[in-house]
Formats: sequence, structure tokens, C-alpha cells
Amino acid sequence: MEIPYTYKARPDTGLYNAKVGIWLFLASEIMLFGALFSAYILLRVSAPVGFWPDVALAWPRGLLNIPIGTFNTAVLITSSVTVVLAWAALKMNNFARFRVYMVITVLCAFAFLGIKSFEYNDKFSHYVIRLQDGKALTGHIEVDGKHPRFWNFSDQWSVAKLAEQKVAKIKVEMDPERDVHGHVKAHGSHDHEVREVAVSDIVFMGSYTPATHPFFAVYFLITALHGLHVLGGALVLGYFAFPGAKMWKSNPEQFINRIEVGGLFWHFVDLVWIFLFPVVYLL
Amino acid sequence: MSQHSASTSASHGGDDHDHDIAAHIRTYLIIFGALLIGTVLTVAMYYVDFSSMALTVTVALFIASIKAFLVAGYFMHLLSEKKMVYGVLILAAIFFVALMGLTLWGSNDLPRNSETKTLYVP
Amino acid sequence: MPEVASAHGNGIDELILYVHLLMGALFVGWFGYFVLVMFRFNKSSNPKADYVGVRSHASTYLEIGVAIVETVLLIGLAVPLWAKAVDSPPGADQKPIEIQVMAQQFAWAAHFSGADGKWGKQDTKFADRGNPFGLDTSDAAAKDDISVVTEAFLVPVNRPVIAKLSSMDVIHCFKVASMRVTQDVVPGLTIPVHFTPTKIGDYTITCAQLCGNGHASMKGVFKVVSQVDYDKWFAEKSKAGGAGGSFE
Amino acid sequence: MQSTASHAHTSATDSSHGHAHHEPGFFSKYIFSTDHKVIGIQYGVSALLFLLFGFFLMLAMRFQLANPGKPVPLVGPLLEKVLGEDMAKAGVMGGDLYNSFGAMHGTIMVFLAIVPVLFGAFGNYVTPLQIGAPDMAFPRLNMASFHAYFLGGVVMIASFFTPGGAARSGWTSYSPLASVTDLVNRFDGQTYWLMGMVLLITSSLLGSVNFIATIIQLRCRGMSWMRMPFFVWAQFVTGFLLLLAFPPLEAAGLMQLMDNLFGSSFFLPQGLVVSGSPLQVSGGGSPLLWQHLFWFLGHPEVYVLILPAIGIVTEVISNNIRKPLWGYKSMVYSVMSIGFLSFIVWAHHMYLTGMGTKVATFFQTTTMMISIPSVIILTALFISLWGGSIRFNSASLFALSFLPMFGIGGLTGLPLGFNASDIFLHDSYYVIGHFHYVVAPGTMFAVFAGIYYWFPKITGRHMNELLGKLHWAGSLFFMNCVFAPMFIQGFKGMSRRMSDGGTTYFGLGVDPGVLKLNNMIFWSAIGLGICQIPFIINFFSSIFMGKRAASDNPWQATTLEWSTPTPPPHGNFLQEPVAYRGPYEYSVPGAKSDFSPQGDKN
Ligand code: HEA
Ligand code: HEA
Ligand code: CUA
Ligand SMILES: [Cu+2]
Repeated sequence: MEIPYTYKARPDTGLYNAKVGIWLFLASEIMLFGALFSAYILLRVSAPVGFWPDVALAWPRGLLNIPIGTFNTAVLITSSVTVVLAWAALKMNNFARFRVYMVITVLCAFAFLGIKSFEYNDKFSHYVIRLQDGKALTGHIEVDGKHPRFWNFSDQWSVAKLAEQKVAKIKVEMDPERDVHGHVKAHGSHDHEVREVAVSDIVFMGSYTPATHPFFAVYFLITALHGLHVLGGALVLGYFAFPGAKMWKSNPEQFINRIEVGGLFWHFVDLVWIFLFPVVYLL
Repeated sequence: MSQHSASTSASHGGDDHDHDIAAHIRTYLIIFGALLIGTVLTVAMYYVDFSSMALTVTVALFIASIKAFLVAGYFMHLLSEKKMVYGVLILAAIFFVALMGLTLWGSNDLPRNSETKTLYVP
Repeated sequence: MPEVASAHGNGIDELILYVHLLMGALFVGWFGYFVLVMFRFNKSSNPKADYVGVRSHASTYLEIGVAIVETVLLIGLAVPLWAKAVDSPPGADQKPIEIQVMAQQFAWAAHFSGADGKWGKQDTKFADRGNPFGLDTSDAAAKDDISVVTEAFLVPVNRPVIAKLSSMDVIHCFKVASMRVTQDVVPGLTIPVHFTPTKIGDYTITCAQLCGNGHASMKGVFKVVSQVDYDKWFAEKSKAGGAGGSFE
Repeated sequence: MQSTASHAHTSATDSSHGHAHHEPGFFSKYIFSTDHKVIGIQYGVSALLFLLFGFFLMLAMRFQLANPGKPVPLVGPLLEKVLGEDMAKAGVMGGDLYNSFGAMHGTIMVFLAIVPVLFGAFGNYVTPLQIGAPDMAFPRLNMASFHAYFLGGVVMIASFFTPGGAARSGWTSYSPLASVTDLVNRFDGQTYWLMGMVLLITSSLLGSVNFIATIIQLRCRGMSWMRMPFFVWAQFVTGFLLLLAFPPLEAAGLMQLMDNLFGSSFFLPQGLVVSGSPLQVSGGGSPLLWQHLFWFLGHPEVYVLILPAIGIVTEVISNNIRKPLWGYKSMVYSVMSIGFLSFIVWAHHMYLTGMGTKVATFFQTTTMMISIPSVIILTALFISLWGGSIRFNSASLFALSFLPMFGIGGLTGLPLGFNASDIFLHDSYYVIGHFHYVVAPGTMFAVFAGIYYWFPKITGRHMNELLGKLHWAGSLFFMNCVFAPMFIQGFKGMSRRMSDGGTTYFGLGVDPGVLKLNNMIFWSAIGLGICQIPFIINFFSSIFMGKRAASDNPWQATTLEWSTPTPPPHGNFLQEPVAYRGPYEYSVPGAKSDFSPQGDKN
């Protein structure tokens, strides 16, 4: 016997197998990301004041690049609509249009990932520095003409190491000043003011990596996991657009179903981002 | 066999059907627009000072929920989905709320006179 | 069970007893039934099975009964006991002895505020094995503080003790079986437990949460003594002061 | 070979000739098979081997508890050689070794032995047969699930050979302990444990999606929800538990992995001072967050252990009492409510982590609520016995003794569930006794019952009854000798996870009597092990030399798996199965025999 209902809907449930499967899988994904969001909120509400090196803030805000994040959101939304249009094209028996939409979707996915890795890279070379007087500086730093960047997470670019290398002063290319909401203070702050800081003045220094603050830990974990989903989805949709498209000839119904299921996953990835973006970038 | 299936899909794509789908596509494009507007709104809200964190969060999540509703309801066809799927999602939703709610509640309801720091942390 | 030596301990023992009575009744009842059935309805004594079986609804009443007993135990005993034993620290009028207790791998330490009744300044940067409370010895208020590391400390009998538990490294668990006290000691939190010792004697603090290879040997001792003995010890120790001692 | 029109009709002929022509090679038949029955057997064999391994770990620990400070006999020198001097100097088990064996015993037993054998093996083999399906809904996913499980097992075993040994923070892996035990070597046993867990979780997720989809979609004609065998219901609910409870642990696992590898502080608060020097981390995390996420899985997980076991027991018992189950429907509703409630009781493992009255009251109320459906299920099973014509064979003996054993385990859960009595009993040997009564004589007896019961379907041969009864009697006796004394030890205040068996405490003259029990437990555990020898002999010899099953339905059972050929071919059924009646129609008045199979028209 063949396995029934692989692409025809079962009469009493009205669903074909893969659709049941994908929704079950998405339910478990809700729990996965749900747990991460719960962790985020718990860590945030229980963060003690004065914990983030800038004493006024318990939790860093506004450190992520909002224009880029907004743009990426638009990219993902676009891909979400193109994938459903691709499905609709198949429904209307227009394979060529399907392929165009699918290609756009996959391109959007890779654009998203590319932009994301640019953001990551920026964070790795971005530092927060707390000074003896309790003030905190953030920005890219320059040590001996080099812009250090962290690939090795657990080995902090510690003050001790600087002292060891007999570095007396470092340059900080300052971020614009922010208020407690993380908003840039419009007046009086120049973009990229460069300041010299004596190493002896520094209490703590760390780049924007998971080790520096739970915020970054959560940020990197959720976005990386989300990024993996994007990557996985892009590969699968790419497969459907080209090698997997053979099925359109042999079994169009099942092929349409596959596109629908792939699309469902893709929309879910978009959904996660819809919440992720305001929560980590804006709030 | 492919002969056969091609005819199935052709019969599938009858005139009525095409019409239906065309209407769908219009909806998708409208929603696409709505989502973009929603994104702009969310970001705009960031620059508005609500003075209260709770309000900020509420507004942000409210907009996000509307966007999520649009994606789930129309792109994922959830509005016209079968009972079984609703069942699964409702379970997941309940347990997600339980996880988040009870965990938060549980870690805030400590015995009286407890403090959330070690004795010597200043 | 070890003899109860605290004021609230009897309540807990009672609850344990009642629950076990319920369990015993269920177990004996069902087990007797089970044995009976094994004899009466095995293949040789009852070759032809009955399609319907039991027709009465006795079991439903039984289930309802279990539910009711559980509810009674829950509302009548468990919740109020917990509220009393865990959540309502004694007020100042009962003159509680307040101590800080610090757990580390693998020892217990206690800290009294000393004769002046003020805690000395404490900071992480002073903390190490011998000075688990991170006491700043240059602080005036710390001069008479009593820190007891690894040796026994004393508390007077029949006076409530509030122990504020904290940990330097991992999660430990403050358990004094005779006092019917158990409380996890979570780093990053300070959680108070309170109990009123009612019997003079030596008591062992054990660690009931896996905390590393020395978990089994992580014990502490305190002595419950008369008020007079306690005062003497307190005065002596307070005079000596200091951050504690060596950590072997 | 895709057929489009009127699928059900053509498919039977399609596949029967499709598969007659090419014999699959060894690899595609046994390693990369997508047949649910082969995968079931793969799961079963691997899981039983893990069960044995977990037992040996335990035996070494029990020896240490009975004879602290003495070298472990036979394997002591080996331990020293393989694991290094830090772990087992002169063959004596150190604290670290004890902890790592304990953690791995728990992990292996739960995630690599019992769940795989109940859900992976029996679930895979029996569920599709019982609902009249040709296979699982997603056969390739099924195979991937087994491979993820196997890989997870390999990673777990490999962790024993990493420097510093396997994970040693308990199967609960509480932070910060899990993150600070080895500050130098970050790629330690704990990291392996986490990676292994991520693989095992992935495996469970794939498996549970598959099971649920199969049960929803592939029930044959006439197999309505209320005609499903109880075993299938149990698997269905279990599937949901795995599906929705595991992801939070996966998230937590990833967070702990970040803490260990990238120096983040998800679970590490500020101001930690480890071994006398401040820990170089940012802090700001919460150790209790880990516990919440762990127990959010942890409690549903224990029902993952017990529900399929109850399912097996129900099948075996209903078959051997020759009458229908009493209160099938209430059992179904109970199992559903257990499933639902099990998601909101988890913090009863955390009463003593510092919980206020409100939250503690909430969780103990739900805990008491969840005991009610358990009572209902047990009661239904007990009452079903009344009026039966009970046959005693190895399978039914194990299944019947499951009832009081689970009863003891379940009942001892009650004093733990009341927070006030848990103050005294928490983390004592009473807890160990409680849960071993449910998982060892409970779940394991169900496993044995299932093996004896379905063996003839799988191999076409019976297992030896004499050896089976020997196995049963010995196991029942020694199980009780091992676990009953633990309640006494618990009452005396003895804590669990003590590498010296409590000598440090009880050396103070507190009551050395309970320490003597350690000796008795050790020898009983040896006895328990010896009693498994007849089983192992029986198991392997019966595959080749067992008595041939007289028919496809040697137990004269009613459920659909018995109307397939023996062993069932690829695709399972020769014609499309149809369920005409409920699953347990035994001794129907007026029927010509004392059983009326689901698939027989009249
Ligand atoms: C299969 C596994 C399983 C099952 C089914 C259960 C079932 C239950 N468990 Fe258990 N439990 C564990 C496995 C299990 N548990 C494990 C592994 C741990 C320890 C984890 C760790 O810390 O490492 C644990 C720990 C544990 C604790 C934490 C203890 C502590 O750490 O302090 C608590 C507290 O509430 C608890 C409660 C319960 C309750 C109320 C039930 C109820 O569901 C029980 C309901 C059942 C009944 C009420 C029986 C009804 C029967 C009859 C009425 C018939 C009687 C007839 C005869 C005897 C003939 N369990
Ligand atoms: C499903 C779970 C499960 C099972 C079945 C068992 C089974 C057993 N467990 Fe375990 N145990 C746990 C889960 C389990 N345990 C957990 C979660 C912990 C807590 C860990 C922690 O503290 O973190 C624990 C801890 C634990 C302790 C406490 C350690 C401590 O706190 O210091 C003890 C002490 O005696 C113990 C003993 C035993 C014994 C004697 C068995 C026996 O019943 C074992 C019997 C098994 C056999 C006799 C093997 C039979 C083999 C076969 C049948 C193989 C046949 C093979 C083929 C045919 C191929 N266990
Ligand atoms: Cu401290 Cu165990
Ligand atoms: Cu539990």
C-alpha cells in the first residue's frame, strides 16, 4: 500500500499530510522562539539598575542600527509576499511567473542574510567602555592604528591585556550621545567625535558580543537562530525553484502543496521577525 | 501519467478558479502595502516619547500583532484553515502563554524579604 | 524521621502523616482488591469472562473521595503551613536573631552583625574563601562583626532565627533535617529562612543540592544553646571581630 | 510512480508489484530503511543496549554507596586507565566520577533508553499497525529521527572520553554549576552533553510531528477516534508532550551552550566568586531561568515516560482478561487531561528554590489536580479486572504487576506534591524512591510486557515462558528490595547525590542504621541484574529457536496489528484494513469466539 493523503486531502480532516506536519512543526517553533522571548523578557525585567556599564541604564537600548533593521524588515516582508504570489502563480498554471517570484524570494533571503552579517560585523568591532568616573562610552576603538574586532568571544579584550601590551591610550570614535530611551540626543552631539582615553581610566571594556551583556547574548542567539531558519528556508525554496521543479511535470498537485508548505514555513520566519524587530531594535 | 496530471491541473485552473486567485492576489498586494505601512509606523513610534515604558511596549506589540495577524491570516490562509490546525495552534498558544506567564510570575514571587542580589553586591 | 527540634516542624510531620494515611488507605484497599481479583478471576476459577464487568459506580465515589481529601489537605494544611513556615518572617517584637549565611563550594559560613547591631560594609572585591561575606575590615561597623567559617556557630534556644541565605558560586541547599528546614541557596538571590529551635543540641546543616565533587561532605554545624551561653559566646566573638578565618 | 486518481484503489496493486522486483541491499534494508517496523527495531535494540549501559553505571555507583572509598571491583583499574587519575584514583570512585555517572545514568535512562524504547520502538512498530496504516506519514523523517537519536547517543558516549569526563551536574544540569565546573576546558563533558541533547531533542521533534500526523491522517476506514486502541491515544498525547515541551529545553540548551562556549551570562548572576576568585563574566543572568525551562520539559517528560507504558499495559491486560476495558472513554479523557495539565505543574520541582505562597499554591493545586486523572486511569484498569478470565503469562504478569508498582510510585508523589511536606522530603532518597517506582518497576515492566507480547508478531516466534516467568519473579522481588528501602532512607533525612552514601553526615552518629541499607540495596541491584540474564538469553535464543507462533494472531487479540501477516511485510496490510468496531471487543455475548477483531466484518 502507498501512504495515503500525501497530497490529496483526507476527507474528514480536510488536510493533506504535509500540511498537518508543517503546522505541527510550526507549533513547536512557536514554543522554541516563545521560550527565547520569555528568557529575554525575564532577563530584562530582572536586570538591576546600573548594570549596563552606563550606570543610568539597566538595559542597553537603541544600540542596534534602526534604519538597517527597518530596511531588512521590508526585505523580509517583500519575500513573504513574493512567496505567496509564487504559489498563486502555480495555482493559475503559470510556471514561468512562479519561478520569477521564487527567485526574488530567495534573493531577498540572501539579501537579508548579507545585511545581517554586515550588522554582526559592526557589532563585533563596537565597544563599550566604562570609565573610573562611572561614565560609559560606546563606539569603535582604535589601538595603535588598528581597529580590533572580536572573533574570539570568550577571551575579552580586557584592560589587563592592553596594559600588558604597554598601550597607554586608545582612541574612541564615539557614538552619538543617547538619552535613557536610547534616542540620539539631537543637539550638541557630533557624529563620530573621536576621543582619546587613557587606559588607566578604564574600568571595563568589552565589544558588543554575548559575553558583554545578556542583551547581546539574547540578541545574537535569537537573530542567529532566526538567520539559520532564513538560510534553511532559502535553500529549500531555491531547491523548489530549480531542481525540485521537475515535479511540476510529474505531479503538479503535490508540487503546489510543497510550495504551499514551504511558503508556510517562510511566512513563519517572517512572523518571528515581525516581533523580533520591535522587541530587540526598538524597545 | 503526466498527461493525466496535466489535465487535472488544467481542470483545476478553470475560469472561476482563476478569478478567485486573481482576487487573492489583489488581497496579497494590499496586505503587502499594509505591512510596509505597519513597519513604518512601528519605527515612527520609536521616536515618539510615550513617557511610560508600558505604553511604549503595548503600542509596539499592538502594531506587531496586527502585522502578524495579517501575515498569518492571509498569507498563511489561517482564516480559512481547518479545525485541526486551529486546535494545534491553540494548544501551542496556551502553553506559550503559560510558559512565559508562569515563569515571570514564578521568578517575581519570592518569599518575603528576599532580595535579588547576593549579600555583598553593593 | 529525625526528632523535631523546631516550632513549625510538628505541623510538617502531621501533614506527612496524613498524606501517608491517605496513601496507605488507597494502597491497602486497592491491593487487597487486586489480590482478591487475582484469585477469583483467573482463568481456572473463572473460565468465561463477563462482557460488562463491574456495574456499580462505587469507583466514581472513590475518585471523588480522593479528590476531596486532597483538597482538604491542600487548603487545610499545606497552604497555611507553607505560608507560615516559609513566607511570614517573625516580626521585630519576637526579637529574632538575624544571621547571614553564605554557601560556597563546599562549606557554610555564618555572619552576625555583632554587638553594635550593624552589618559592616560588604563588597565582592573583598570576597574570597576565607572572607566569604566580602567584609570590608576597614569599615567601623565591621569591627565587631562575627564571621564564622567552617566552625560551629551558636544560636539561643526558643528564639526565632532568620537566616538570610546566599551563595558565592553555585546553587546549594540549606537543609537542617531536625528543624524541618530546607531552602535552596541561589547565587544572585538572598532568600531568608526562619525557624525557632526548641531543643538544645548540635545540629548539622547539610547541603541538599548537587554542587560539585565535594557536595557530599559539605556540612556545617550549629549549636542551639541557652540564652546565657549564647550571650557569652556572642560577646567574646564580637570583641575578637574579624572577617572569619581560614578555609582549609 | 505517482498515481493521481482514486488513490486508495490503485496503490495496493502498485506497491505489491513495485516491491517484489528489487531486493533492497543490506544498507537500505537495515541502516537507511524507511520502514517503520525496521526503524522500530533499530530503536528497540539500541535503547535496550543503553538500558543495560545505564544499569552498569548505576551498579558502579551503588557499589560506591555501599563501600565508600573502596576500589570498584573488576572495572576499577579500567576506570582509572580510561578516565584518568583525577576521576578514579586507584580505582576508587571520586566525587567527580560519581557525579558524572549519576548524571549520565539519569540522562541515558530517560533520553536514550526508556523514551526511545517506548516511543521510538513500540510507538513506531505498533502505532501504524494498530490504526491500519501502511507506514508512518513521513517515512524519511522517521529515518532522520532515528539517525539524530543515534548520533545523540554517540555524542553522549563520546563525552565519557573527553578530558574531565562526562557531564557531572546531574541530569538536570543546573546552572551555574554546569557552567563553572570546568572553567579551563570549555569543550568539556557538559558541552558534549548539551550537543547530545540538542540532537536528541531534534530527534524527538521529528518523531512527534510524524506520530501526530500519522495518527490524525492515516487512520484506516472506520478507525474513528473513539475506536483507537488506548495505546494509540497514549502515543498521541505523548507526541504532543514532546512536540510542545521540548523546544523550550532546546532553547535553554542553546543558551547554556553559549554560556559555556562564548562566555555569555544567561544563567549567571552578577558577583560570582568561584574557588575564591571573582568569575570573569558580565553576569546579569538568572539561574532560576534554567530551572524553569528545564522543568517545563522535565515534568511533561515524566509523563512521556509513563503514558506509553500505561498504553502497553492496557493492551496487554485487556487481551489477557478477555473482556473489554472498563471506562475506556474516561481513560481517554483522563489521558488528555494529564497531557494538558502536565504543562502547568512543572514548578513542583522548584518549591524550595525560593517561592512565595501564591505561586507555590498555584503549582501544588495543579499538581493535585493532575493526580486525579492518574487515579482514574488506574481505577479503570483495576475495575476492568473484575469479571475477567485472567490468563497468566510472562506478558500479563509484568503488566499486572505494573499496577501496584506504579501505584506506589504515584502515591508517593503526593507528599512531594504538597509543598509543605516537600520541605522535608525534597531531594532526599524519598524522591529517588518515588520516581524509580514509576520509572523502574513501572515503565520497565511495561517495556518487558510489551516485548513478551509483541515478540510473536515481530519474529513469528514466542519467547520461552519458563524463562519469562523466572525473569518476572526475580525482577519483581529485587526491584522492591532495591527501591523500598529508599523511602526509609529518605525519611531518615538522607540526601540524594551523595557520593559517599551519606557517611559524612551519618558518621556523626545520627543513625547509622540506614547506611546498612546501602549494602542491601547494592546486593539487591546485583540480584536484579542477574535476573535479567534469563531475559537476555530468552530474547536472543527465541529469535531463532523460539516456539513458532501458531497463527498470525497467537494471543487471540482484537486490535488490527494482529490481522497482518507475521512479520508484517512492507506496507503492512494485504488488503485495505477497515475497523468495524471498538478495540477491545472480547467475550461479546453471542459472538462465536471470545474475541471479535476490529478488522473482522462480523
Ligand atoms: C514516570 C515518571 C513519573 C511519574 C508518573 C510521576 C508522577 C508524579 N510525581 Fe514525580 N517525579 C519523577 C517522575 C515521575 N513522577 C521524577 C523523575 C522526579 C525527580 C526528578 C529529579 O529531581 O531528578 C519526580 C519528582 C517529583 C516531585 C519533586 C520532588 C522534589 O524534588 O522535591 C514531585 C513533587 O510534587 C512529584 C510529584 C508527582 C506527582 C504528584 C505525580 C502524580 O502524577 C502521581 C499520580 C498517581 C497516583 C496518585 C497513583 C494512583 C494510584 C492508585 C490510587 C492506585 C493505588 C493502588 C495500588 C497501590 C494497588 N514528583
Ligand atoms: C527512566 C529512568 C530510569 C531508570 C529505568 C532507572 C533505573 C535504575 N536506577 Fe535510576 N535514576 C534516574 C532514572 C532512572 N533510573 C534518574 C533521572 C536519576 C537522577 C539522576 C540525577 O541525580 O541527576 C536516577 C538516579 C538514581 C539513583 C540515585 C543516585 C544518587 O542520587 O546518588 C539510584 C540509586 O540507587 C538509581 C538506581 C537505579 C537502579 C538500581 C535502576 C534499575 O532499576 C535499573 C534496572 C536495569 C536493568 C536491570 C537493566 C536491564 C537490561 C536489559 C533488560 C537489557 C537487555 C538487553 C538486550 C536484550 C539487548 N538511580
Ligand atoms: Cu553544596 Cu551541595
Ligand atoms: Cu514533576
